[in-house]
Amino acid sequence: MMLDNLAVAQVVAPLAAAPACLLPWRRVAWLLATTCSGFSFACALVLLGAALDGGVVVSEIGGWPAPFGIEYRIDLANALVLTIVSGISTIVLVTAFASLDGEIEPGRQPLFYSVWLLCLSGLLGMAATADAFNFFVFLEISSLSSYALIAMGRDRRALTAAFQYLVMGTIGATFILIAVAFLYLSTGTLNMADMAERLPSVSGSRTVASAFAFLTVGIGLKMAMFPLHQWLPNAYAFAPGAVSAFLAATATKVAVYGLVRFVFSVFGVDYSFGSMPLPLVLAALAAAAVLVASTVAIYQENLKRMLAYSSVAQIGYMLLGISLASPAGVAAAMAHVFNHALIKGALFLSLGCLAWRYRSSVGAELAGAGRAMPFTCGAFVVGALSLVGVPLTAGFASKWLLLSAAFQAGWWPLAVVVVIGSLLAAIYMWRALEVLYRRPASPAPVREAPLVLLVPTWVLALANVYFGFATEYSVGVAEAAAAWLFVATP
Amino acid sequence: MKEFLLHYHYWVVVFLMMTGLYAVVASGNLLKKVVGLNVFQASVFMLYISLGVVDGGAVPILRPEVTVYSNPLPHVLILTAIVVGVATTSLALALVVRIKEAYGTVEEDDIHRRDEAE
Amino acid sequence: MSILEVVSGVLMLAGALFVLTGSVGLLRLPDALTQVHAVGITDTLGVGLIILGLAIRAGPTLLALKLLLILAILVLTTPTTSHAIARAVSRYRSRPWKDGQGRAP
Amino acid sequence: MTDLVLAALFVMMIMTALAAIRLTDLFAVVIMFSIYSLLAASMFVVMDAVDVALTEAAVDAGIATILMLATLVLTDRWERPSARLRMVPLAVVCLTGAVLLYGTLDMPIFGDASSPANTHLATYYLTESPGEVGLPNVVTSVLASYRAYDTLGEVAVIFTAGVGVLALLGAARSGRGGAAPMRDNPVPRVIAKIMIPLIILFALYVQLHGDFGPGGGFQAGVIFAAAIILYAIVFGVDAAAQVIPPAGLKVMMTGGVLLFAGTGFVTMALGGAFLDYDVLVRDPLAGQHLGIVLVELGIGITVAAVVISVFLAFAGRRRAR
Repeated sequence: MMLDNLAVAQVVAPLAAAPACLLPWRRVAWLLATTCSGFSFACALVLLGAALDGGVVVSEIGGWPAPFGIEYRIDLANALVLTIVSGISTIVLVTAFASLDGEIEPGRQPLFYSVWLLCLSGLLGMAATADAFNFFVFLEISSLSSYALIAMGRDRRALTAAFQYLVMGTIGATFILIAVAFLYLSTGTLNMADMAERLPSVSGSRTVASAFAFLTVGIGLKMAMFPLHQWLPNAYAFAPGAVSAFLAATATKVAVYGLVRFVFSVFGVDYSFGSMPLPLVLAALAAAAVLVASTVAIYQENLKRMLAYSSVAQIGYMLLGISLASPAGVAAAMAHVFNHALIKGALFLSLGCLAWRYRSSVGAELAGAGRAMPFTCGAFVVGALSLVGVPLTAGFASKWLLLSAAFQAGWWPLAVVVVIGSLLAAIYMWRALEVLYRRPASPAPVREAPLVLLVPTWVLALANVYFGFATEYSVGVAEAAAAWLFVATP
Repeated sequence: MKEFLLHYHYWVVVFLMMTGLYAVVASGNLLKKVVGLNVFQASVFMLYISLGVVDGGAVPILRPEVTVYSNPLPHVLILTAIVVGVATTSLALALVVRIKEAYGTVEEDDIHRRDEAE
Repeated sequence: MSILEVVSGVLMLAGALFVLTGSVGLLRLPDALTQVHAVGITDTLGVGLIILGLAIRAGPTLLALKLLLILAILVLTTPTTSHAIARAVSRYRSRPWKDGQGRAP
Repeated sequence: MTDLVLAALFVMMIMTALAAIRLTDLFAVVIMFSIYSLLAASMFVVMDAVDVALTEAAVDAGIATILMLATLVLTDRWERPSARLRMVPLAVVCLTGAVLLYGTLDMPIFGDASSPANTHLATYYLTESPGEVGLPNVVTSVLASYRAYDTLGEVAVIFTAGVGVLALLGAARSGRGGAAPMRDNPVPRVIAKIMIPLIILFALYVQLHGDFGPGGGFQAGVIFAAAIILYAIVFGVDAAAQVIPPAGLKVMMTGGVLLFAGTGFVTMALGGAFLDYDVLVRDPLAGQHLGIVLVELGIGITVAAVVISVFLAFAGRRRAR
C-alpha cells in the first residue's frame, strides 16, 4: 500500500511542485525544487530497496486494473534508472542556485526551476510507466522541458540548438507514436505486459515488424544513437552548465532504458534478436558511434562540446552491450548507464565550476586553470580517469564487464572497438588536461570555485572512485536487473 | 487491386504523413519546418482515428437506441496527442521568434553561415 | 415527396449554385478586391440557403434550432471577414484594379 | 456515401498538403495548414470522432494557426527558395514511407469491427463504463478516469509549453502592445462585442456538457482563450492585459495543474490510489462524477490560461529589425 503510493508520488510530486515554483522568489523556488527532487530520490531509494528484495511494486493509477487503466511497475531495471535520475537531479540542483547567477537573469530563474522539475517528472515517468502510450506522454513532457532548458543558455546558438533538438525530438516522438499505433492495432492493448502476452500470436505480422523499426528509430533519435545524434553536441555545448550536467547524465540514459524495456519486456528477446536484424544493426551503429564520435571529440576546442561528443560515444558502449543480447551484455549496458551518469555528472559539473569563474568553456581560455582552481580540476581529473576506464574507477568496472561479455559471446571485434574507443578517450581527455595543467596561466588571478559548487562536484567525483571498487552496488544491481529482464520476458 | 481498395485509406494517410515529413527535413525555412511538423502530426492523428472506425458504428456517446459504436480509445489518445502537438508548436514558434531576433533571419543556411563567421 | 422536402431541396440546390458562382468568381476575377466581392456576397447567401434547407428537412427539432443558430452566427461573421479582408487589401495594396488592366499579379 | 465523402476529403487534403510544401509565401502556407486542419477535423466527424474533431478544429485550425500568423508578423513573410540538394531528404522520406506502407499490408481492413484494436479494450470501455463511471460520453470516461493519468501528463505538457514560452519571450508587459489596431474600424469592434459573450457562453457549455456530449476541458479552454484572443486582436493587447492581467494568468495556469494533481493527492489521502475517484464520496459513481468534473475544470483553466498567455507573449513583442 505504502510502496505503490510512493511509486506514483515520486513522479507526481515534482509535477505538482513545478507550478508552485512560479512564485516570484527565486530562493524559495530553488529550495522547493531541491527538496522535491530530494524527495523523489528518497522514494527511488526505497523502491530500489524493495526491488532488490525481489519484489515488483505495482501501482494501479486511478484504481483501475492493468490493461484498462495505466499502471506503474517498478522492478530492478527501472528502480536503478529512477535512482540515477533523481539522484543526479538533486546533486546538480544544489549547485544550480549559485551556478545560474551568471547564466540566467534572476527574474527568469523561477521559470527555470519550474521547467527543471517538469523535466525531472517526465524522465521519472518514462522510467516508471508500464504503459506504452503513457511512455509517449511523459517522453513529451521531458522533451518539451529540455528544449526550454537548453534555450535558456546565454549564447544565441543555444536557440538554434534547441530548435534543432525540437525538430528531431518531435520527429522521434511522432515515430514512437506511429509505433504505438501499429502495436495497438495488432494487439488491441497499450499495457506493456499485456502487449507482450499478445504479441507472440501476431509475431509474423508485417505491421509489428514496422512498429519495431519505428520504435527503434524513434527512441534512437531521443538517445542520440549514432547517425541520429546531430542535435546533441550543440544542445549540450550551449545549454546552461547545470542543464548540460543534468541532461548529459540522465536524459539519454532514460531513452536507453526505454529501448531496453521495449526490446526485452515487450517484444521479447526471441523476437528482437531472432526475427529482427537488431543485433547486427545495433552493433554496427554502436561501433561506428564509439569510433567516429571519439575521433570527432579530439578536434573540439570547446570542452563542453568535446564532452558532448564523448557522450555519443558512450551511448555506443551501452548499445554494444545491448546488441550482445546476453545477460552479461545487458548487465554491462545497465552498469554503464549508471557509471556514465556519475562520470558525465562529475565532468560537466567541474566544467561548470570552471565556466563559472572563466565565463567560458573554450579550451584556450581555460589555460592554466589547474593551478588556479586545483580542487575543481582535481574533480575533472578523476572524472577523466573514470571516463577513460582506468582501473579502480567506475568507468573501468563497466568497461571490463563489457569486454568480458563480448568475449563470452565470441564477438571479439567488439572488444577491439572498446579498447580503441578507450584509447581515443585517453587522447581527447589528455588534450583537455594538457590545457588545464601545462599551459601558462592567464595573468588575471582566478580564485577557486565556492564550496556550494565544489562539494556536489566532489561528491560525484568520489562516487566514481567509490563505485570503482564497491561494485556490488552498481555492477551487482545491474547484473540482477539484467537477469530479471531475461527471466521476466515471455 | 483488391489490396488497394482495402487499404487505400491507410495509403493516403501515409502519403500525407510523408508530405509533412518532407517539408520538415527538406525545407530551409524554420517556420515552414514547423508547419511541416504539424502536417506530419495531424496525419498521424488520422492514422489513429482510422484504426478505431467500425462499419456502421456510431459516435461513442452511449444511447439506448444504438448498439454498435466506434472505438473510443483512439479518440482519447489523439485528444492527448493534439494538445501535445500544439504545445510543441508554440514552443517551436517562440524559438523561431527569438532566432529571428538574434540572427536577423529564419533561413537555416544563413544561420549556419553567421555561426561560422563568428 | 412532401412539399417541405421539395422546398428544402430547391433551397439547398440554389445555395450550392451560389457557392459555385462565388468559387468561379474567386478563380476568374482579376484582383483581391473583386474576388472578395464575389465570395463575400455569394458565400453568405449560399451557405445560408443550404442551412435553411437543412433546417426545414430537420423539422421542428432541437437540431433545426441549432442550425438556425449557426445561420445567425454566419450572417454576422462572414460579412465581417469579407470586410476585414477588403480593408486589409485597400490598406496594403496600392490601388484597385481598373477595367482593361489585365490580371493583377 | 461515407466512402465518397472520405475520398473527396482525401483529395482536398492531398491538394492542400502539397500546396503547403510547395508555396514560398509563408502566409499562404499557414492558411493552407489551417485549411488542412479543418479538413482533418471534418474527416474526424465522418469517422465518428466528434470530440477529436472539435479539438482539432479549435486547436490546430484555430490556435496553432493564429500563433503561426503572429510569428509571421515578427519574422519574414517569404521563404527564400534554397538551392540545396533535396535528394537526401527525399530518400529519407521515401524510406520512411516504404516502411510505413510495408506495415499497412497486414492491417485489418478499414472499419473492421473484429480487429484486435476494436475488441479487447474498446469492448470493455463500451460495456463496463456505464456501470463503473456512469457517463454517456465514453471518451470523457476514458480520458478523465481510466486514463486520467495520461491527461494529467498532457496538462503538464501544455503547462511546460506555457512556462517555456514565457521564459523565451517574457510575459506581455502593458504599454508594449501599442494602441488598439482597429480603433478606427467600427465593423469588427461591433461584431466582436456581440460574438465574444457568445463564444464564452459556448466555452462554458462545452466545459460543462462534456460528460454527455462532445467536449470537455481542453476544448472549452481553447474556445475560451479564443474569445480573449479575439478581444486582444480587436481592442489591443493592452486592453486584453487589463481584462486578464499576466499575474492572474500565472495563477490560473498554476491553479489548474494543482487542482488536477490535488484531486489525485486527495484520493490518495482518502486511502485510494492516485486519481481513484471512487473514494471521494460514499457512492462510487457520484465520486467518479465529482472527480471528473474537478479534473476537467483543472484542464480547462490551465489550457485557457496557457493559450492566452502564449498569445499575449507573441503579440506583445515588437518586430526585430
